[in-house]
Amino acid sequence: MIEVRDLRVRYGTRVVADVPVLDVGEGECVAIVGESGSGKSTTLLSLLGLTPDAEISGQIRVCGLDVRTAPPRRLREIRGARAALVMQSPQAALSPATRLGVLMRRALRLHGREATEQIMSEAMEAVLLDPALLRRYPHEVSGGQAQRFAIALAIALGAEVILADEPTSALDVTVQAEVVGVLRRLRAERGLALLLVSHDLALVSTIADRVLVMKDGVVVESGAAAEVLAAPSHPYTRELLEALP
Amino acid sequence: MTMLRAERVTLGYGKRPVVHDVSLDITEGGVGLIGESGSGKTTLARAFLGLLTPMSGNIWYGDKTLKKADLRAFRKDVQPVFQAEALDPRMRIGSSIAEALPRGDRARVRELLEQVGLDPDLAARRPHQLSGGQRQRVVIARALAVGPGLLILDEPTSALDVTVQAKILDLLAGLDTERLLITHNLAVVERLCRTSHVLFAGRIVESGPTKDLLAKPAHPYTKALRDAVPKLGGAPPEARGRTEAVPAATGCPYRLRCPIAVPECEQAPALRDAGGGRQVACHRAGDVT
Amino acid sequence: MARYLARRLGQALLVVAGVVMLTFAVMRLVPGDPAVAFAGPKATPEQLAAARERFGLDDPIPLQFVNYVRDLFTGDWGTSLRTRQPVRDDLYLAFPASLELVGAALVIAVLIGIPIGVLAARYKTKFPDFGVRFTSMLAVSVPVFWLALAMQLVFAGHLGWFPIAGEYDSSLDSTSPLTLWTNITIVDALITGNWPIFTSTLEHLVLPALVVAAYPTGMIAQMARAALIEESGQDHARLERALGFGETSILTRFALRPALSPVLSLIALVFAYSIVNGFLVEAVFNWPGLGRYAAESIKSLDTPAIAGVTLLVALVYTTANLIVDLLQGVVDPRARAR
Amino acid sequence: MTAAETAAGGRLRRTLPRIPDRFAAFGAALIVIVVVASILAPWIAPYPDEPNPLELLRPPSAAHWFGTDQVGRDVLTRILYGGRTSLFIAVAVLAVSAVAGVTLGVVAGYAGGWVRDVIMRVTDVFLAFPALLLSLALAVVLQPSVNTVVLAIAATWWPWYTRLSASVAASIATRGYVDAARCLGVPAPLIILRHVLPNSLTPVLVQLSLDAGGVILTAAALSYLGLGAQEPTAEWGLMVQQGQTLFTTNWWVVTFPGLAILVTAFAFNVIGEGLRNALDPRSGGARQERAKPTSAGAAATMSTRVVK
Repeated sequence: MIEVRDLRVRYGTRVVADVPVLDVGEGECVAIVGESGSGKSTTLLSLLGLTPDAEISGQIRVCGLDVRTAPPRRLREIRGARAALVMQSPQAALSPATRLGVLMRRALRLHGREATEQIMSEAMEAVLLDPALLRRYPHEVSGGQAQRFAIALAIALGAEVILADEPTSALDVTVQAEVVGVLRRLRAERGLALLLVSHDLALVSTIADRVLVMKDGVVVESGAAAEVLAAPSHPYTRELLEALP
Repeated sequence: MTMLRAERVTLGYGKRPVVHDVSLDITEGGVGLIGESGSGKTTLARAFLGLLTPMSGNIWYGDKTLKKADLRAFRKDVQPVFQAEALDPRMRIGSSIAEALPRGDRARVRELLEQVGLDPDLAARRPHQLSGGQRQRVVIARALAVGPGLLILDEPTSALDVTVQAKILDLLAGLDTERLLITHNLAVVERLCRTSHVLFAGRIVESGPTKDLLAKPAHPYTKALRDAVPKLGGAPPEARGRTEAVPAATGCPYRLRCPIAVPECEQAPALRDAGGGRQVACHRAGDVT
Repeated sequence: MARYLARRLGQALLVVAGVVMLTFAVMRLVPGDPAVAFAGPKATPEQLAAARERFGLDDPIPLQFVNYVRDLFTGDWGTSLRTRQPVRDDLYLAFPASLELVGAALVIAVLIGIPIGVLAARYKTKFPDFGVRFTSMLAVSVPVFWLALAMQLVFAGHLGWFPIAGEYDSSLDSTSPLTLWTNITIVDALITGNWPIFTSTLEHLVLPALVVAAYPTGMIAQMARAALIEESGQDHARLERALGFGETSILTRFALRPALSPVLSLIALVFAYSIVNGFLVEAVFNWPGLGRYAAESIKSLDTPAIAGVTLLVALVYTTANLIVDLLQGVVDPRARAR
Repeated sequence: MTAAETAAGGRLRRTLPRIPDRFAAFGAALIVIVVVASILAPWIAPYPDEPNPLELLRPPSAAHWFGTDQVGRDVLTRILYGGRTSLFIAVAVLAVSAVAGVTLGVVAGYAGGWVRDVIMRVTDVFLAFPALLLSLALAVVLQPSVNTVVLAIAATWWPWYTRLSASVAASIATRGYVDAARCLGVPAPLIILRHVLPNSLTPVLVQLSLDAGGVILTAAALSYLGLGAQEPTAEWGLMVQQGQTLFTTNWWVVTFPGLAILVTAFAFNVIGEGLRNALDPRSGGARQERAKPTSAGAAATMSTRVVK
């Protein structure tokens, strides 16, 4: 699904992210954990070519397409339809003057898909949202609902992998459980792969199969979630675990 | 011991009440005010600081209400520790701290910086030149400058990375002042507050000793709050689809989300004693498994 | 939304009241005795007294103000000292011509300004962007009266493409007289299908409208560009890219509508400024609008006329602001929630 | 972690070397030329600013680069002296407007409630009042002169600064550091002076540079209408007015003063634009929180730029 080799993301002279290996197999959940400024979000965004001002070296293959060399048109074909993005601030990620249903319909039509009421309602119900919300504007729904709508977009377009950049850190704890619960259910029912970026080690431990720990742009440790969190080999990972209240 | 108490306080901006008929004592050993966004916890904090006059009810400082109390003494005794934007971006942190001191003497500023574990030479820096953790320490230093008896902390660590947060909590635990801690983070409350009150849609739904409250929650909302926090290696959270319902305007505000709601919940439950210093506002408090 | 608009209407009325007071005060400050101005310098004391009596100039100031306000409501905006006509009638004739000029200028400004703003935002930092920024910067920096003279000299004088001055060829009044509906010549000609007058007015309108349009076009282009660039820098643009949308469709289908709300509020502000700019252009192109009427009133210290023009422009500005507030709700749903 | 994360992101953007905006640099160079030339006018002017019957209406030549006017004065010399008048007017108007406007605005923004409403309604009245007409009326009342122009334009310009600084001050009044100062018992006037004012200056500074061009245009318009500078003072607007009847035969008498106004206004506008991008209000504290719809934020900065 996602294969990354020797990825290096540079802004000017500063290397913001250096990831030797990152693989996300079918239906697998890989988490990138780290604190602010660790380069985890930049890594995720670079996989979909959403870091235009950065120089990127190394090899990135998403859904069989080499992101760095593919022509823009081919790249746009897989964005949303094969690999979907879920962002950190739910409301801000939705155009303020466009109703949710209109955005979904436009996205479906863009990828040559039918945009029927039925398909859209199904996507909404898959994320436990009332299809009536499709007529609302983003500022008329709550943070948790907006975030789940972003996931519904991915479902409607039939994405195989979701790249989630701190999907729940802007949400209240109770709402966070709701969003993560939806992601977990979709993975179980539809074999959806998930690349999750988060600073919350506890959250990651409940959902991730494999984990990468990043500090100041460098991957300090990676491996199966159970092992890394139970017996961390790198001191920074230990420090992260001990700091959990 | 700083005597600060809210007595049946209703608060709001303009005519819209956000906090409804809340009574709360600042007792020994730290008081936690737990609530999610929109629960009114920051509004309550601002009322305790005298920044917001109640629409009805009173904030008592000692034996006088804040309106009549000697504000100079109050200002020296109660100080805030805010989260975001608590430092003037243009002022050097040394002068931000000095603002609290009568003649702004340099030595006291350096002393305060050391007390919060910062290198005194940082006094000349401006806030954007410091890390999140350092900025928060400066805010604490400024609050300590007037020698307060009570600190009112509003989400003091939620903007910080986990490792930095742990150190700030150690610093706060070491201070010998009383504290009213406002946060959504249960772990922080457990660490620093002996008693806690859970706030939902501007009403106290449960209060009592923090340890008991979290071990055996009596109110369904407290239980939902506790269970939603992911535990290392714990069970993955379940999605139930009712979490987003808007608080009910009549009756128990939580009833539209509550898994054990019954018709009786349409009458607002009063906050009544549940023994062991516990209070809860729920018709079915006993059945919360 | 309704409650918000009611409050805005209340504020607007307060503003109009304030303007009335300010106009009254300023009128009283203008030196020279209105009676002399009306009765003429050689008038006899009795005529002067009669004039004073007629205008109530001897009453205490507050009474004069009350009378002034009462007259305003009854449509009696005083009599022009210069034209001897009721100010209301003069304004009734002059205002439509100014509206015609400024209206045309704004139509040009919106039709040119917004598209080139979008173009500049789409090709940010590339040549079209620099071109648009440079020309719109020039457009807002050019002195209107000078531009009017230059355009008149070049396009009307030397090249003869357009008539030098006037609203339309006056000989047409006899050959195909115009029936008046809105009193705006070009509109009436269009409605009644009076093509000779319509084409003649259009020809006369081109140059002055382009001159008045310079400033608003530059402002709207800059605002549209800035608002679009800001809106397309938002998080939602990143999600739209991640959904596979291209830059152009992000700009036009997602960023444009929210970006229009600041452009709209700018149009109201620029509309008022253009009326005043129009005054200067009317003088150069001898356009029978408010500008010419105001300029002559000021030269001859015709205070009732000056007050009338001031009130009218202030009313137009306040109304324009209200209309924009209404349109904000249409453009940006968040404004509706306010 | 979100605030820390975005703060780090924010710092990342700021540390990126800001591509030197050639546009703004070009504008700055122009302004330096205009200012220096105007200040040094008496020393570098080729001729004294006096009529010369022998040299009536000479076209531009080696002797008179910009030709001479209908009373034989060298047009280039008058443009240099005219520069002084225009710059004086611009600086004076902006100083008076900014001081009056910002003081009222900051008090209104911080105080809020009815104080703010009263001040803002009065401001709205002056904003609704057609600037040119108020200027004309004042110019008529106080006998036309350069000082009258300054007063007349300032009387209609201060409201923009009141409206801008009120909105900025209102947002700063909600910041944590203002609440903290209140909790320290710092009296309101001191809070305004020490916290609210300094943080409100960036957007006002940007506005000042953007408005300089506008003031010059309005001053020239007033003089063109004969209500500003009077003969024999050298003023660009007046020069255009005096030369307009000769436009068809002696084009230079009108063209060069017009160009001088255009170049100066253009330069100020370009600098203002560059300053606005560099001192992006977001970093200046006026629009830090993302909650407010930012395109409206652009409106707040941009719409107040509209020149009266």
